[in-house]
Amino acid sequence: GCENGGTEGELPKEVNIGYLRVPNDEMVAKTMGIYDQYFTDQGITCNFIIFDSGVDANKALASGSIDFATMGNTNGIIALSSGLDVELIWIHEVLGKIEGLAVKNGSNINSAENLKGQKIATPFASTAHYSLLNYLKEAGIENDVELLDMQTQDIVAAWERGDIQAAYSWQPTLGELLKNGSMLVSSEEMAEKGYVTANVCLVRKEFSGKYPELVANFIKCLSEGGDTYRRDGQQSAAAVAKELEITPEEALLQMEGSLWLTPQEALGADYMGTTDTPGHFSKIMKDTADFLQTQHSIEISPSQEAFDAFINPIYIEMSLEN
Amino acid sequence: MKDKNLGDIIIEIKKLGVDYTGSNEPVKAIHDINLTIHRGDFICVLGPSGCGKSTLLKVIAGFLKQTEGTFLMNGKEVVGPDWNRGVVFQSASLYPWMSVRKNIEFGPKMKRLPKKDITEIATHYLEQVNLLKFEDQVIFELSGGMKQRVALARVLANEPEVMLMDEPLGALDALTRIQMQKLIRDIWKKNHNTIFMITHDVDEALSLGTRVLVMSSSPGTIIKELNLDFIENAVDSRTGRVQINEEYLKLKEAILDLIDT
Amino acid sequence: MKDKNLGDIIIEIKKLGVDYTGSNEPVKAIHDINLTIHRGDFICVLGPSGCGKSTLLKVIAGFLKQTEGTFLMNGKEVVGPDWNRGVVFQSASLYPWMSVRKNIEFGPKMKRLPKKDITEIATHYLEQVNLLKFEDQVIFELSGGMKQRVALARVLANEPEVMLMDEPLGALDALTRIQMQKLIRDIWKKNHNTIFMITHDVDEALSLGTRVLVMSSSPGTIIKELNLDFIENAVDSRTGRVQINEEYLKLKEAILDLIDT
Amino acid sequence: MQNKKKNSSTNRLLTIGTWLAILIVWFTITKLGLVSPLVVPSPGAVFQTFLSILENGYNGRSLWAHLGISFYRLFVASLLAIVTAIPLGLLSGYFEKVRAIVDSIVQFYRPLPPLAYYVVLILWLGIDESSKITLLYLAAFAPIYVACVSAVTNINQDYILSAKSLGANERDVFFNVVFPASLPDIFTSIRTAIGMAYTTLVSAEMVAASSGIGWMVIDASRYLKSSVIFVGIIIMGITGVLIDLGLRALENKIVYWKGYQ
Amino acid sequence: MQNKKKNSSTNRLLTIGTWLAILIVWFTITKLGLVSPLVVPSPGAVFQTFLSILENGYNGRSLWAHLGISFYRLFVASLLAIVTAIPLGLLSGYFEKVRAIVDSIVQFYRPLPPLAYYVVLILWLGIDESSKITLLYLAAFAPIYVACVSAVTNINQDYILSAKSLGANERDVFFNVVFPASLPDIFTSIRTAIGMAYTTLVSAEMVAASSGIGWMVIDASRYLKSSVIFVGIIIMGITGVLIDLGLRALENKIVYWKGYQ
Ligand SMILES: Nc1ncnc2c1ncn2[C@@H]1O[C@H](COP(=O)(O)OP(=O)(O)OP(=O)(O)O)[C@@H](O)[C@H]1O
Ligand SMILES: Nc1ncnc2c1ncn2[C@@H]1O[C@H](COP(=O)(O)OP(=O)(O)OP(=O)(O)O)[C@@H](O)[C@H]1O
Ligand SMILES: [Mg+2]
Ligand SMILES: [Mg+2]
Repeated sequence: GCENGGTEGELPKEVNIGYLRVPNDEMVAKTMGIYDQYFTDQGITCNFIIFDSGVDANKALASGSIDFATMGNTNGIIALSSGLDVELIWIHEVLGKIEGLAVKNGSNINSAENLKGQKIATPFASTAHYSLLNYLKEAGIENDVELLDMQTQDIVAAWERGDIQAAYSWQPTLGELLKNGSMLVSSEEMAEKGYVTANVCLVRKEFSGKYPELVANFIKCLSEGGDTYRRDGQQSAAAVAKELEITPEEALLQMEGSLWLTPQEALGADYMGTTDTPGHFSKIMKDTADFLQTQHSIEISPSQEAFDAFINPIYIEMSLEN
Repeated sequence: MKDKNLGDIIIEIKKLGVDYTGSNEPVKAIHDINLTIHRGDFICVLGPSGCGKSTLLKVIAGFLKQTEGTFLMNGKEVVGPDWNRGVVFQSASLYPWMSVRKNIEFGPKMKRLPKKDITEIATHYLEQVNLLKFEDQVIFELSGGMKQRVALARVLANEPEVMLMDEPLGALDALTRIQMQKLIRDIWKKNHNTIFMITHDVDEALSLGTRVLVMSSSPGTIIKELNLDFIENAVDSRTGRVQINEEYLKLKEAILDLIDT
Repeated sequence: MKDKNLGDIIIEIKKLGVDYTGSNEPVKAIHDINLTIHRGDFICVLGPSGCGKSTLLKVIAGFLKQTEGTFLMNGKEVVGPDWNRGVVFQSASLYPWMSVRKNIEFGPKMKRLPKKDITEIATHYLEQVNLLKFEDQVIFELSGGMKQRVALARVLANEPEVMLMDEPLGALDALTRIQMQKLIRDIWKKNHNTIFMITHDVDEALSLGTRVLVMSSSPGTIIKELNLDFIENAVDSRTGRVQINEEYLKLKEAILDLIDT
Repeated sequence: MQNKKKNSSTNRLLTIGTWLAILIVWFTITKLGLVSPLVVPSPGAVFQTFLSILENGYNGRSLWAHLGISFYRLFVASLLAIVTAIPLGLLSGYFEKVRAIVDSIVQFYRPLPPLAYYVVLILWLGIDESSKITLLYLAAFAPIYVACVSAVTNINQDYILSAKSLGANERDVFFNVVFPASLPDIFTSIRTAIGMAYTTLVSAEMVAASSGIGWMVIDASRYLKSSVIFVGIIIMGITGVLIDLGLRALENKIVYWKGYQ
Repeated sequence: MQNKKKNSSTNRLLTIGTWLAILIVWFTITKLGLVSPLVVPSPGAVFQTFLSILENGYNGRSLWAHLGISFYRLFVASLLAIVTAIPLGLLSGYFEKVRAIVDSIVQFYRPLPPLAYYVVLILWLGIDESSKITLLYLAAFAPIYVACVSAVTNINQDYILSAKSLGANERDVFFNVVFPASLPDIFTSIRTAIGMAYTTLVSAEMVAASSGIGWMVIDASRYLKSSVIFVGIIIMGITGVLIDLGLRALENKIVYWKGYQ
């Protein structure tokens, strides 16, 4: 796949890729060996490093430990806002039913109103946190609930014990919650209201500046992963299920819970746009950033121009060129 | 040697022996000890290091159970330490978290005496050991000699039937030692206590004891007993030093020869 | 008292004084000390507790700098401790992580002597203190007397010009003490060492010293010096005990009177 | 001697100099842009952040509220640990049977990383204060318990024996001797224990908290607010040192006899 | 005395009984379904899980590989801490100036929760082994350093003075006296330090790891695999106790003179 074979001496020995344990195009690409044909076969070792969330991935980017990182778009905003030298090159998936606000059976919570006075758990700084805050704000009860900062595994534990009746979380823990609960709202519905959240891919600019072709190849891997899924969902689900230690059925269900983009869709006006005309996703990111700023989560909300520059579709375009 | 009229028998020890069973084979520390202590006796025990002096004292104190023989106090078996037998150790083992007075009041307090009596007793013995001025001092600011005086007063305050002392003056310098000997001698004369004292200083034993026991090691047993009266007669009362005469020197030489073998 | 021919002067001390500046006001520990030490002297220092005996010894050892007066060794100022003046402490302060032999070899090793010489010297002094059989023993298994013998051998092995001892036998029982006195006496007679020894035991000073210094406290200074020869003549060589005679007793009384004020 | 005071002021200057040097290096590398402000924020930025947190709080809570809730957790947990570990530890030390039951359990959980069993605690106790406080409690319990056991087993046996000879029964001995004699060690262990609990604070506040100084650091790290992280760390460092100083002052006051046993 | 042996076997029985009782209670409450298996998995399930992990590993790595990587981290960090903290601590103890520079820095970071500065370490050093090992290293460094400083400052001054009198120069004193004399304390502190590092293991393996016994517990807690959590905790508890036993054996061998200083 790499055209400049003559300059192989300049290629890095290894690339470090931070990923999340979620069933997405990256996971398909990883488990089906698609990276091998673009990287390993060129003598480049791919190191895959699991992160629990974008939080730790951002730290790893800051210290230069990884070159690529997958994270929720809120963490992408944090990266930009805190001055990390990175750019956004891909949208893995637009979050839909994969995330949602679960309420426990028998808690008599059927509407936003009922949430008043409740404890709601969610991992702070996540896309779920963002969606939850907006949901509460829409309902006008943001000051009437107690938010608890918990990691997903702790949410399940607290849920099982009955400490909490509501939590905004994502798969696979969301599935655990829904075993004895129901979904009050999903990120899909929130996205329809304009609060779009997505898992995105960031790359260190130092890396992308040096090896733009490799970045394009990286996107090829991801889009091939997406293609594989679209071609044969069962096969992809079976592949990722093993790594995620869930059943293929569950995997497929979770995969269907979000929207996977093709490169062409990603370059569309609704999402990243092209190098010449920024897409709508930049606006969404800016809105999200403004919201996070009002929450004092970030100190400065970068300008629209900064987001336009941050979201860089050039590598997608490159990946489509040949 | 004098012909003295003996007091009542307080302690009777017969064929007493102690084996220590450590991790290895048992050690026979003392063996075949026979001893009768009368009221008013001032017994000094001499003997080479490791001959079992402390072991014997521990049995009498009730800290250790003999493995053979009998030990009766006032005709009864002893089951453990109690206030009838007060003990003064070489290191004073006073309680550093208590003042001088509190240390002395400890015994009477344990006996649940009325508060008034406790204070009175403590004051009395503080006076006897010349420490009334220092009653509120903390222990660790006292000199070695003062500490031993507190330890002495602490035991005296309990008015035990027998006072047991294990090299009480061993850690003091020569001069303080002579002053302490004088103090003990004066107290003994005044209160008519019964004292069983271990020492390694022959001069000390000779100048204090009414009875001097000499022990030998392996097996640790009493090989000689002397009845003396230097404590009553041959003392230069101004300095508290024993007036040395021919008889004294001969006795001392004899004892040294006895130990030094 | 004997008329003796003096050796060379090793140490000259003139108008020496030491002030301790603690957290409070300065304490005048010793004051106006004048002392000349000749080769072969066996000096014993007596004095009440706290009169500054140890302070004087520390200055001579080089552990402490005098605050007034001069102290010359072989005509030169002393800047700190060195092997010319070996020190024996009351607690032996041997290194527990070394065997008996290694302790004795420490000094020669520090002098970077050849390996062969080190072994020879150690063996020689191990023999002199009768510990050759125990050379591989660890320190903490030794008795108190044995420890002091090792400490002695350790200093002897360095063949210092002067040996300084601060109550070296203070912690030993009466019998071991007499044995150690005999040992020190024998070594002194054989090796012709120069010894400066502090003791609180008048008998010890009288039976060992060729010169006995008596110090008084506040201010700590030398108030009396006696030249003696009991060490050479009046010793019962079999037991190592001093033969007590009239002169001895009179001297002892006089010294006790001198200290006891 | 005379240079003590001068020395200690030079040393103080050295310490101040060290911190100044750290500050200058910090200032310079951030000023020159050698590292990204994300990795090392400038001292100015950190100070600005501190002022802003002081004024506006963090996440809708004042800095004092954050500190307050953290110290509340720390205080309750430490207090619980003190009142349970001391009696249990003393009993374990005094009665072999209690020790046989309790000791192995403590020894088993002691080396466990708190985070390993925190999950279990959350499953058992929920996400409220109780699990946080239990985590801190467990961290603080072990050091105190272990110190109590060793304090009692290492207690000077003469203390106990002399108490018994003075008429104390087992109960008296326990409260009047064993407890006070162990106090110095107990105090040291309380300092260790509070230190351990403090060290565990961030772990405890990592789960289901939205307040506390530890949570502040965790939360700031989520949003990559380096300057807040630095503020948090500096505050924790300073309060940690202050807590220890306070405890040390208390220790000197309460167990003034420490080191004189 | 004679009952010592019998006592210690009763005690062993009591300990075994305690653990049996815990096992029985555990078995009963899970058998009766009193608690959800998520909160407390049954002993059988835990044992099954243990066997399965032993056979199949966890997350594609054998149990030995997980233990291996954890111990590798622990070992490298502890070794680094030992080789840096001992010289620095000894120097700090011996030279006041070094102490003035280093001490306050260590005192500042020592009470900090490791998780608080782990964030900073990751920003500085990345997510590789280096930041994990540094975290463990910092946890292990402080106890050793602090113990070395206090060991040197509490060293028996006579050791140093006598070495100098035997001709040792500063270098000799440092290597031949200060270092060995501090060894017993250093050894105790190494045990504490490794314990501290062990306690920090889970924190270190919490971020960006996919191996290690600590990570296994964290990962299991992420998926609420209670039985794996229990297996992990039990393994960590047992290895923690084993490590300490091993170190203790080593200690008895190397610093055999411990307690005899
Ligand atoms: N707890 C013990 N276990 C085993 N053996 C012991 C114990 N205590 C003492 N011994 C041994 O018993 C013997 C007598 O010891 P004891 O302490 O009674 O002698 P001592 O005459 O008091 O000696 P010293 O004059 O040195 O105080 C010694 O051989 C000693 O080693
Ligand atoms: N380091 C010190 N700082 C302050 N004062 C000291 C110090 N060492 C000793 N002193 C004081 O100096 C005086 C002389 O002490 P020194 O130890 O020399 O007496 P000593 O004759 O050896 O006593 P002892 O017979 O008890 O050993 C005493 O008053 C003592 O309190
Ligand atoms: Mg004894
Ligand atoms: Mg002295």
